[in-house]
This record gives sequence, structure tokens and C-alpha cells, in this order.
Amino acid sequence: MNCDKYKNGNIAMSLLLKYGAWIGAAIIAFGLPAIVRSSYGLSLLSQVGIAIIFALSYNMLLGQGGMLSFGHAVFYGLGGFLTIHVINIINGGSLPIPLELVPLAGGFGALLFGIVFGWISTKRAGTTFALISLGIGELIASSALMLPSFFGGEEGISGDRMLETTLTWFEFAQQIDVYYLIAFWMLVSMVFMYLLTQTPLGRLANAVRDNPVRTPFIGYDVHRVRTIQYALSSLFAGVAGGLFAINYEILTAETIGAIESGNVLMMTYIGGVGHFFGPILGAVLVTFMQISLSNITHAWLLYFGLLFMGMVLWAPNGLAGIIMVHEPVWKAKLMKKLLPGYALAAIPALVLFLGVMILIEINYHLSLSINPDAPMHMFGIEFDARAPVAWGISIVLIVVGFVFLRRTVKTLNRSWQEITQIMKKGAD
Amino acid sequence: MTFRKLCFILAGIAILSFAAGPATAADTIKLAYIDPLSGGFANVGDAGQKHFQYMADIINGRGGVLGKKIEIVPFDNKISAKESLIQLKNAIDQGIVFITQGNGSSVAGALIEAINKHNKRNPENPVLYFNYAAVTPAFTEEKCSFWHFRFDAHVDMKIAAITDYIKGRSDIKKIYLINQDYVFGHAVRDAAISMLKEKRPDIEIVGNTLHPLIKVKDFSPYIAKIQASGADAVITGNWGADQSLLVKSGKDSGLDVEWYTFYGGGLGSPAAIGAAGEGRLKQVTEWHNALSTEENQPADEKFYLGYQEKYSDGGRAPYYYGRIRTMMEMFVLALEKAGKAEPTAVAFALEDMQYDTPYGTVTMRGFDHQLIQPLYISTMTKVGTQGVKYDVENTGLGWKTDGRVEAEDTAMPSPCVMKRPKK
Amino acid sequence: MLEYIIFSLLNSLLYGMLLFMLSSGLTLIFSMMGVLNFAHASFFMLGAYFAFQISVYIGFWPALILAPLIVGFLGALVERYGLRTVHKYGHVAELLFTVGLAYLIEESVNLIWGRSSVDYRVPDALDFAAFTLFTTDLSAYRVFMLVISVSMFVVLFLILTRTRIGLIIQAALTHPDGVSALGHNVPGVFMLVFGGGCSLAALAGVIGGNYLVTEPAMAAQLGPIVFVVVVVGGMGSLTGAFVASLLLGTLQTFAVGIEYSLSDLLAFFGVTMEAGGILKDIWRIQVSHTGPILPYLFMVLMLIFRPKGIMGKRES
Amino acid sequence: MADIALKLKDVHKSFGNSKIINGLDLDIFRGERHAIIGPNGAGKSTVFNLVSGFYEVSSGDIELNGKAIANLEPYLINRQGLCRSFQVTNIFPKMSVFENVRCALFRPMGYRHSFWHLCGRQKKLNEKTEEVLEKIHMSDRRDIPAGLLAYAEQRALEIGITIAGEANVILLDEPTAGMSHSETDRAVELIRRVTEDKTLVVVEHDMSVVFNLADRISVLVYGEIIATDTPDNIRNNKEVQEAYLGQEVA
Repeated sequence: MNCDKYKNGNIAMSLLLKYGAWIGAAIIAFGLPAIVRSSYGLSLLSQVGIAIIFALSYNMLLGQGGMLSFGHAVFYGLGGFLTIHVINIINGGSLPIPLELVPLAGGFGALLFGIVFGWISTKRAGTTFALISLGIGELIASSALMLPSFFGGEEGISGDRMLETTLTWFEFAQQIDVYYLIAFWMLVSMVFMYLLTQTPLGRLANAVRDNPVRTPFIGYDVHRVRTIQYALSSLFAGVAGGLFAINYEILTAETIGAIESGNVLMMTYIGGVGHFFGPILGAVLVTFMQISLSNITHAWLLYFGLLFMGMVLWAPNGLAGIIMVHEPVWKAKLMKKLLPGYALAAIPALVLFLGVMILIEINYHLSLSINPDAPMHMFGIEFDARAPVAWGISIVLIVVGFVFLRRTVKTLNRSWQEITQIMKKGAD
Repeated sequence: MTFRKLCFILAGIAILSFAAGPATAADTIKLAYIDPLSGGFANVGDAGQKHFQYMADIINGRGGVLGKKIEIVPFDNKISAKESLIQLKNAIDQGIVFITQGNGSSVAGALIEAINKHNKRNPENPVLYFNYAAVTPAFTEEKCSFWHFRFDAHVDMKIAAITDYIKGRSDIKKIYLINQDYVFGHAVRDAAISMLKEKRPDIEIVGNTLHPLIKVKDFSPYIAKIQASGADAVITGNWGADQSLLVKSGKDSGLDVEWYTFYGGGLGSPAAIGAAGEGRLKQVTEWHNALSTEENQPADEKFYLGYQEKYSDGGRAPYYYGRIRTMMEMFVLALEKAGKAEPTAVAFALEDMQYDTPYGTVTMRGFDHQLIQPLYISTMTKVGTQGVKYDVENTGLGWKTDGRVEAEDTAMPSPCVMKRPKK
Repeated sequence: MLEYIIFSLLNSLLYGMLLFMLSSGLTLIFSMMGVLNFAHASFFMLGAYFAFQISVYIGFWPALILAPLIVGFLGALVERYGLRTVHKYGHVAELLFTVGLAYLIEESVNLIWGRSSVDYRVPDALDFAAFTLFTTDLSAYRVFMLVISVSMFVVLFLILTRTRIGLIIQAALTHPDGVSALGHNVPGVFMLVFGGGCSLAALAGVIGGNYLVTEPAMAAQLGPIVFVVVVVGGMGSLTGAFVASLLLGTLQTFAVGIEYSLSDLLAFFGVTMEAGGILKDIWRIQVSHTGPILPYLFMVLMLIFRPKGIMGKRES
Repeated sequence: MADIALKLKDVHKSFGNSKIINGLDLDIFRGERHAIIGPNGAGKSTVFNLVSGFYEVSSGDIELNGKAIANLEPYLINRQGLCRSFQVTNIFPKMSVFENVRCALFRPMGYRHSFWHLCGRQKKLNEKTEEVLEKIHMSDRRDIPAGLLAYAEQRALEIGITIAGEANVILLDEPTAGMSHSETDRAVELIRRVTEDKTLVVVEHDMSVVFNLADRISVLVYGEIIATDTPDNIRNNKEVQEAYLGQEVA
């Protein structure tokens, strides 16, 4: 992501190259409803859009500023609550704001809180910051139940998004209208958050993350840089919360709590903190897993936990990291050296996954399903979960998969080493 | 081809492969069950699903209704309002028009709001919501909705039953109120204070404490306060760990009080409380597992044992929601009366419907959609003593009836003003 | 009133000691390895479940010894094959690893023991009232808990001050870099400390599991309170953790008894508040409602104004 | 009397009971290259840390360009026109070489905490960055993450960051530590070139570097300056020889 190459030549071509990703994103965002027509699918996509803004705003802290926060949902939730109150005030009569602009109310409200909490908590980074964010998160989440006139107690605050004034011809009765609004704000937020990384502040946030000791000697107060970055990140989290309010028309205390904060951390980390687009991937994947996977299997939490642990152990740079290590290889036209290795490793990996999956599903069926005695269905095959055959098959699959995976991974590693060497030579 | 292009192509393929539509509805009458099926509250959600499945088994065994079978379709909402709304959309997309849910007033409130809006915005395609356990009074009072039916007694009704029972207990002179510090706890407290004042003005309320929800690990300080107040009885709406820890902590300090609870028999609570509740823990419910023997209802006993055999996980998760049976039977009657599985017609059919349970007649009040049913106060008692035949959750302890409160005595006035669609 | 105060003091002591058992292991782990172990409470839960299972088969007393040993062994394995792998990616990765671990442990417990609470009971030998003071009983089991936790503190203290390994650990607490320079097997010490810390949490689980409720949510419900103890007590200081535990125990116990709110305070000065909305909510909150959130407030203030903690030797 | 850029007056610093700096007086003239030498533990790095605001002064005054700077926050001292490098390499490892230098230019070129300028569009800023890269001979490495550079290159980059901001007083802490002979020669050449018309204070162990580079040398022993003079005079100073230089120079 380097914006500083001054390219001469065909301007149209270079513009397309430069903005291709954005144009593509816009086409995808606005084109998806042509493919996904069900209202459930659109709800899912709407949630994905909200999650993308939220995760990107979180990465402004973790990835760009080196601040690990356990309380980011505070701003998401506050933004949401402020927005729903604003919606109710507008419905009450006197305040003529079109619905399309209402998310900004959440954003700027969250910004104010972000300035205050940011100033309090960013004096120190690292574990101290993490723990302060955790503490503040707990405090705000607890007070949500104690201050029912703002947070609405357990039932939360609800409102009606069908306002009198709108800027567009949408009336926001149907999910599709709301989806377009979310897609619009998602793209706007994405562009702004990307541009922010290209400003002096964005670079200074990187500098503070990389080396807070050195930063004062280029003339900056570390605390102030962090506070501004933190506040701006809250702004976008607030916008995400505002869209949440419009999408669901209800805000409950769960939006502000630790689970939501943990969620956004996982999304961002699984997606990859090192690249701008990482959190987008994470938000898409995790939202899908949480909502659709839970309809397929009750063991989804276990799969999710395993995925997360696997990423932490073997892919600390997330999905984006996995993709981006291949960029130089592709550029050097060496992919053909890797592909056989991947193909070879994919087979035992699948076998291993299948074995683990069968084992997990059998166990869930036996211990947590409605009726353990009923036969199980997997891949259209009906079988008895207590039968030793099923157990035997899964264990054999696991053992075979594991043994061969180890071997193929070794080969894969060797071809990687080879490739790095070739590329090094090429570079020199 | 650039690396970027490759990534875009792959992403495109991924998106297209996702675009599969939902399965079309088969020829069954579907009831969407939206409750937590994973995470911390999954045990409660699982148990509810088993109750519904058991009832569906029975109804389908009789040949179903309107010539169709009933199908329970579970949706996992992880007890989150947000996820519930997404799952509601999911259910509607699958052509399901009957929804049921019970756990969490936050979820129930969100569903009522969402269903009201959905039905207003899509009048040709309405859905109907049966609430089997969310007890916030407002749902059938200020916030009442034509599309919502409640089959559980709400907070004020349960407190009315408890206070009715206490009215006859002249040995209780001092009462302590301890509740969770959120809307539900406040409702329990307020109702208890006003009804006690009305029914037993001589009783002194010696303490009134709110504590934070779920956060308290050690209840001994609260027990010390109760101890110091000299209370004879405690009324609490606490559920889950807040209830178990409270009662257990009371036993450890030798606190000699009666515990009047809403959820003493709630799933997992008897096992968690165990012997600490013997002879002290009381609950207010529409049903418990000793009723069939106490009132000599062998058919109900058979019903209970059938569930225990098939779905109770070796007795660890026993039959609990008597009202789910009532609800499903009334649902079947309403379907038959309406003659079609159409929400508006079913809703009108349910209004003012009466149904005879083994333990008396219940009425779905037409003007606010609140079920009026008799309630029982029962005490946790050792199996084999005082006619208690079955235990709960393999604890060796069961329930024994202390008193019955007739349906009409639990009925509360309601300020409900309902907007009805045209018939 | 006297009765109330005496029992509140006793309660503070008991609760504080339970907190200390839970957090002492974490203090060691956090100070030495810098790992904010989110799975610590999960090991506490594992201790309770193992103890339950063992007590079903061979009784409570063997469980008291066996369960912490098994959990300690598991903890050591986690350190050896998990944490050590992610160590090179930095503290954030280590911390997230423990978050994932907490997830997995909870789901596994669900899978093995089911989603409801298990019937883990106080052993019959201890199920009586030790003595009655005024009108309140003190159960023998609570006395037993007190004895176990105090003796654990003493043993831990002796190990840390009197044995060779203890001295190495102490040195590593304050100067983690220096120890490796002296040629000690630091990875080995880390494994030992992590395993040991986990088994301390498990011991708390064994004796706390039946006093509280043994259920899959018990780890999550405990929440980050253990971090509060570690932070307030200070990095690298067991004594600090001890003092902080007792302090938090007292704070929470006594806050319960104070039923004054801000409006009462203002009324004392002759001011009456006529406010609606959110202000009214704030005025009406009584101190007794805030007991369990006070620790977090305490932690945030501590981190802002004295990040070393009460007795910490260095900042994190 | 020449113009004084940096002045230390009776500066004391102690950590607990141990006194590290004991009444230090030092005048650095504008435009000179001044080396501070001394045996290990004499307090050379401590002096830098005091001047740059890293440590608080126990007592005494420090003046930069005539303004008191003692106990100011480091970033404020930096804004007064002082910049320093570190003994241990101290760059921004995950950012590219170009970004490293550019970051050092934000404040001097008036960008403050701007989040409304796009770096790529700031022509002057980028030209200036290229200039600095040219000066430290790293233009061809501009897009490499700084953490992946070779050691000597990282040190060169650090000097680049330090001088980029047009601070008029530059503090370099052992700029050639850990370098080979040829690398050292190149580094000295670089320092000489980039500190033209600036005031340079350098702490250094390598005596050939010191005598090659410095206009004046101060000798610091046990927290006190025992001599300040030209290289030749220092070389011949008996006291200095006894205290420190000894056989090293001979």
C-alpha cells in the first residue's frame, strides 16, 4: 500500500490501477443485492457491512496504533444508543434530520466520548492500556443496567427508522433500503479510514506503535498522537453503532458489552492487523461463521475457537498475511513451484479436518443434542452415533490425515525455502 | 495478470458460491423456535427445544393438525437481541409464520417490536409470536400487541400468587426483598411491596436490597444483612447463579428463612442448590412434577414419564414448562378453529379461547393476550416423604404443593389498548 | 450490629482468601512471562470439574490433591506446546492464544459434562456448622477453606523464599532478563511457573467449586476480577496480591451494607435534587449496588495514577 | 566569546543514593563539533538523557539557544531545536525507510497532527524527504521496511532521522558502535557531511573517530568534566591521560 510512486504514462490506466480496488468494492457492495435476494441474506450482508466498519475502526487502534483494546464496543454501543435517541427525538417532531445522516450523530457522539476516554487511557500503551480499556469497558457495561433512562435497562431502547425526512427516495421499510444505506456508509468510512492511514497522523500512529521512545525526538507527544488516533477510531465505531441502530431499530446492553468487544478483536485479528484490508476479510468471515454456521451445527463455537487458536498459532498475520506472502511469489512468477505442494497438502488437510469434524459432531450429538438415540445425518449418510464404525472411521481419518499432513508440510516448507532463495538471488 | 486481479477473481467466485437461496417450505406447519442453543444459556434453550419437540411428537402421533405435521425449527439466537432479529428474518425467509421464544425479556421485547414493524410494513405476510417465558408485564400491558401471545404468568401475577399464599400464613411477620438490579428485579420488588401492603399490612418489610446482575460471587454479605434483619421469609426474582449462590450461602450461615422464588425449579437450579433448598426453597409455577400424583392425574403422570424417558438426559433435565403443553394444545385448537395456518386467523381464534388442562381451565384473555391460569406454590422436599414421588435433576429432592391460587385470583387489570387488523 | 460487623469481617477475609488463591498463580505468570492469561479462570473451572469427577469415583480428599496436579500438568503442556510457540509473535499473540484457550476449555466442558451445573457437593465430613456466633452459623467448610488458603499462602511463601527454585523465580519476577543471563533454564522455569500457577487456580476451583456452583459459565462469570487483583497488588508481588485480595474482599463486602446514594449525600448537605432522566438514575444508585463494579473503578484509577500497583516493583 | 548553543550549569543527577552526575558545567558553541568521551560508567549517556529530557534533572540548569529546557517533556525540547540519536538503534522498524525519514519531517514542516493532508500529495515534503535520503545515500533503499536493513544502514538511517528535522543541535550517541572499520569510515564521512552548519555533540568510544571528527573534546569522569579542549590539547593533557586515555592513544 504505497501511495508515493509517481507514475507517468497513461493517466486513465494509472487511475484505474490506483482506484481499481475501490471501484471493485463499490461494485460488489451495490451489486450483491442482485444476487442475494432473501431478506435473511440481506440482513446478513447488512451485519457484515456494519462489522466491516467496526473492525476497520478497531484496526486503527490495534494495527495502526499498536493499542490493544478490550473495550472498543463502548463506542460502538454509545454511538448506537445516541443514534436511537436521536431517531426518537426526530420522530418526536422538532428535529428535521434526514435518516441518511443520522449515523453521523452516533459517530460524533462517540467521538466526544473517545476524546475523554482516549485521553484517560492512552498515557501508557501495552498491557496497561489493555487493562484500562478492559476496566472502562466493564464500568460502562455495568452502568448500562444501572442507568435505565439512557440505556433502557434490559429491554433496551427501540425506535422506528421510517422518518419523515429522507434525502433519497428510499423509505427504509424494507431491508434492501437499509442495506444500501449501510453499503454507502461502509464505503465512505472505508475510504476515509484508508485515507487517514495516508495522512501525517496515520503515519505518526505507526511511528508511535513501532517506537514510542523515539517519537518524542521527532517532535511529537506520544500521548497526544494516541489520543487523536483513539478518538478518530471511536468516531468510526460510533458510525458503525449508528448503522446498527438503524438496521435493528433496537439497542440493548449487549451491544456495549465485553462480548462485542471480544468479537471485534477476533475479527480484526483473524483478518490480519498488518494490512488495511485484513479486518474486512475478518469481519466477513467471522460474521458469517457466527450467524450461518450456528444454523448448521451447534458445535460452531468449538470450530470458531479452533480456527482462532489455529490462526494465533500458525498465521499470526491473519488471512491478509497469508494472502500477502504470496504477492512477491506471484510477481516473481514462481507460483507454479508452490502449487503442487499446496495441492498435495490440501488432501491430508481435508482428511484430517473431516476426521476432526466427524468426531466433534458425534460427540455433540451424543452429549448435547435433543435426542442422542436418534440416528445422525452427515453428508446425506444416516448412521448411529454410538456405533464403533463411525468412531473408527473418524479416528483413522485423523491419524492418516495428521501423518501425511506432517510429511506434505515438510515438502511445502522446502519449496518455500527454495523460492525465498531464488527471490533473494533475483533481488541481488 | 496482477496479483490484485487474481485476488479479485477469487473473491468473486466466493461471493457467487454464497448466493444460494433458502430451501423451500415443505408441507408442514412450522414453528420457529428462537432461543439460545449455543453459549452460556444453551442449557435452557436446549431444554425448551426438547419440550417443544416432545409436544410435536405427541401431536404428530395423533395425526397432526389440519392434515399436516407440526415441525419445530430451531434457530440459535445466542440470547442476543441482535441475532434474534437476524434469525427472525431467516425464519420469515423460510416461510415460517409462527414464532416462539421465551428466554430473556431483552430478546422478547426486541422480537415484539420487530414483529410489529414487520407486520405493519408487510401486511400481506404477517407473523405471529408465542411467548412462553418472558415475564415483563408491559408486554401485555402498555406494549401489548395483537401479534404477541403470552402463555406464562407475568411478574405481577406471580407476585400476586405468592402474596395470596402468604396472606394465609400468619406465622410470617417479617419479609426481606432481594433482587437483581435491573428492570425485572425492580418489577418484582415494586410488585411485592405494593401487594404485601394491600394483602397483609401487618407484615414488616425489613429489607429491600438490589444487587448487581450475575456479578456477585459471594453472597455472604447479603446473607449477613438478611440475618441481621430477622426476616422470616425472603422474596426474590433471582435466577441462575444469582439464585443458587444466594440460597446456598444462606444455608452455610444457618439462615432460617423461607425462600419465595420465581425460578427455584428453573433448569439447573435444583442441582446447583441441592440440599440447601430442602424445606426452604419455594417456587411459583403453573405445574410441577408432583401434581399428577397429588391430584391423581395418571394421564399427566404418563405424559411426564414419557418425557423423562425420551428427552430428560437421564433425568438431568426434567420436564419443567407445563405451559408449553398448554400452549401447543391451544395452538392446535386455534389452527383447527381457524381452518388454515394463517397468522391473523390463528390470532383471532386464540383470543378468549378456553382450554381445560388436567389442573383447571385456562383462558387466553382476548383484550391483552395474556393467559390466565392457576398457579401453585410448592416447596422443595425430599423424595419419599409427604407424598413426593419423583425427584428433579437427580437430586433426591422433588416438589410438594403448599397451595394453589385460582386463575381468576392471578388475573391483573391491564391498560392494554390494542390495534387489531381487519378480520 | 456487632454481629453484622464481625461476620462482614469474616466474610471479607474468606472472600479475599479465595480471590488470593485464584490470583496468586496469575500474579506469578503475569509478572514473570508478561502473559495476561485470560484462561486462568478456565483452569479454576477445570479444577472444580476434575474434583467433581474424582470425588464421584474415589472421594473428595484424593481430589483435593489429584485435581490440582492434573490441571498443573495440563497447564505445563499448554505452556510447552502452545504459549512457547506464539511467544515469538509477541504479547498480543500470547494473550489472544489464552483467549482462544478459554473458549475451547468452556466448549470442551460443555461437551463432556453437559451444559447445566453438576452436583458437586461439600463432603459430608465437613457439612456441619463449626460454631454459632450470636445467631449466625459458620459452616465447617468455610473454616476448612480458610485453613487451606492460609496454608497455601504459607507454603507458597516458604517455597519462594527458602528454596533454590523459589529464589530463581523471585529473581525472574523482578529482572526477567537477568535470569537467563545467569544461565538458568528459563523456558523450564516458565513451564514450571505456568503449570504451578494453573494448579493453584485449580486448587481454588476444588475448594470453591462446591461452595459456589460448578457450571460451564463459572469461568466467564468470574471475569476479569483476577486481573484487578494482579494490577492493584502490583507486578511481581505476591504480598501485593495478598493485600489486594483482602482489600477487594473488604471493599465488596462492606459496600453491600451501605445503602446511601448520592442524593442522600446531597440531602445531608441540605440539597435536594429534582432531576429527571439519567441524572435521576445516577442519584438513586446506592453504594450497595456498586459493590461488584467498584473493583474495576479501582483498577482503572490505579492504572492511571499508580500503575505500579500497591506493592509492585516495576511497571508492566 | 562565541555564541553558545547548549549550556549546562551545575547539573546534578542521582538515582536513589548513587550520584551519577556531579555538578556538570559545559558550554557547546554554535556550529562546533563537540565530542564527550570518558570511561565506561562516567555518565555520558546520562548527560544525553538529561539534555534531551529523558531523565529529570536533580538540580541545575540546561539552556538551549538561551532558553531553559531542563525538565521539559522530550517532545517540547525537540521542538526547541534539539534532536538526538540513541546508543541502541532506534528507528521505526515496520515502516519503510522513506516513511521513517518523512515522519521526522512532519513537525518541522508544520504538519502537526494533521489528518487532512495526504502525504502523497505534499510535494515539498516528499522532495525534502528525497533530499535527506540522498544525503544519507539511501535513495535506492527507500521502500524497504527499516527493520530489514543491515545494521550499518539502520545506523545511517537513524542519523538521517536525527538530522532531517533541521534541529540545530544534534546529539549522537555512539553513532559508530558495532561497525567494522570501513563502515566506521563511511559513517564518519556521513556525519561530517550532514552536520555542516549544525552544532553536533557526540558521545563516542572509538578514539580515532573522536579525534577525526571533533573540534573540541570534553572528558567526563565520574560525573564531572575534567577537561574541555581541542583534540591536540586533550591528547597531551596529563590529567586526561592518567584518568582515562592512557595507552589507548599512545
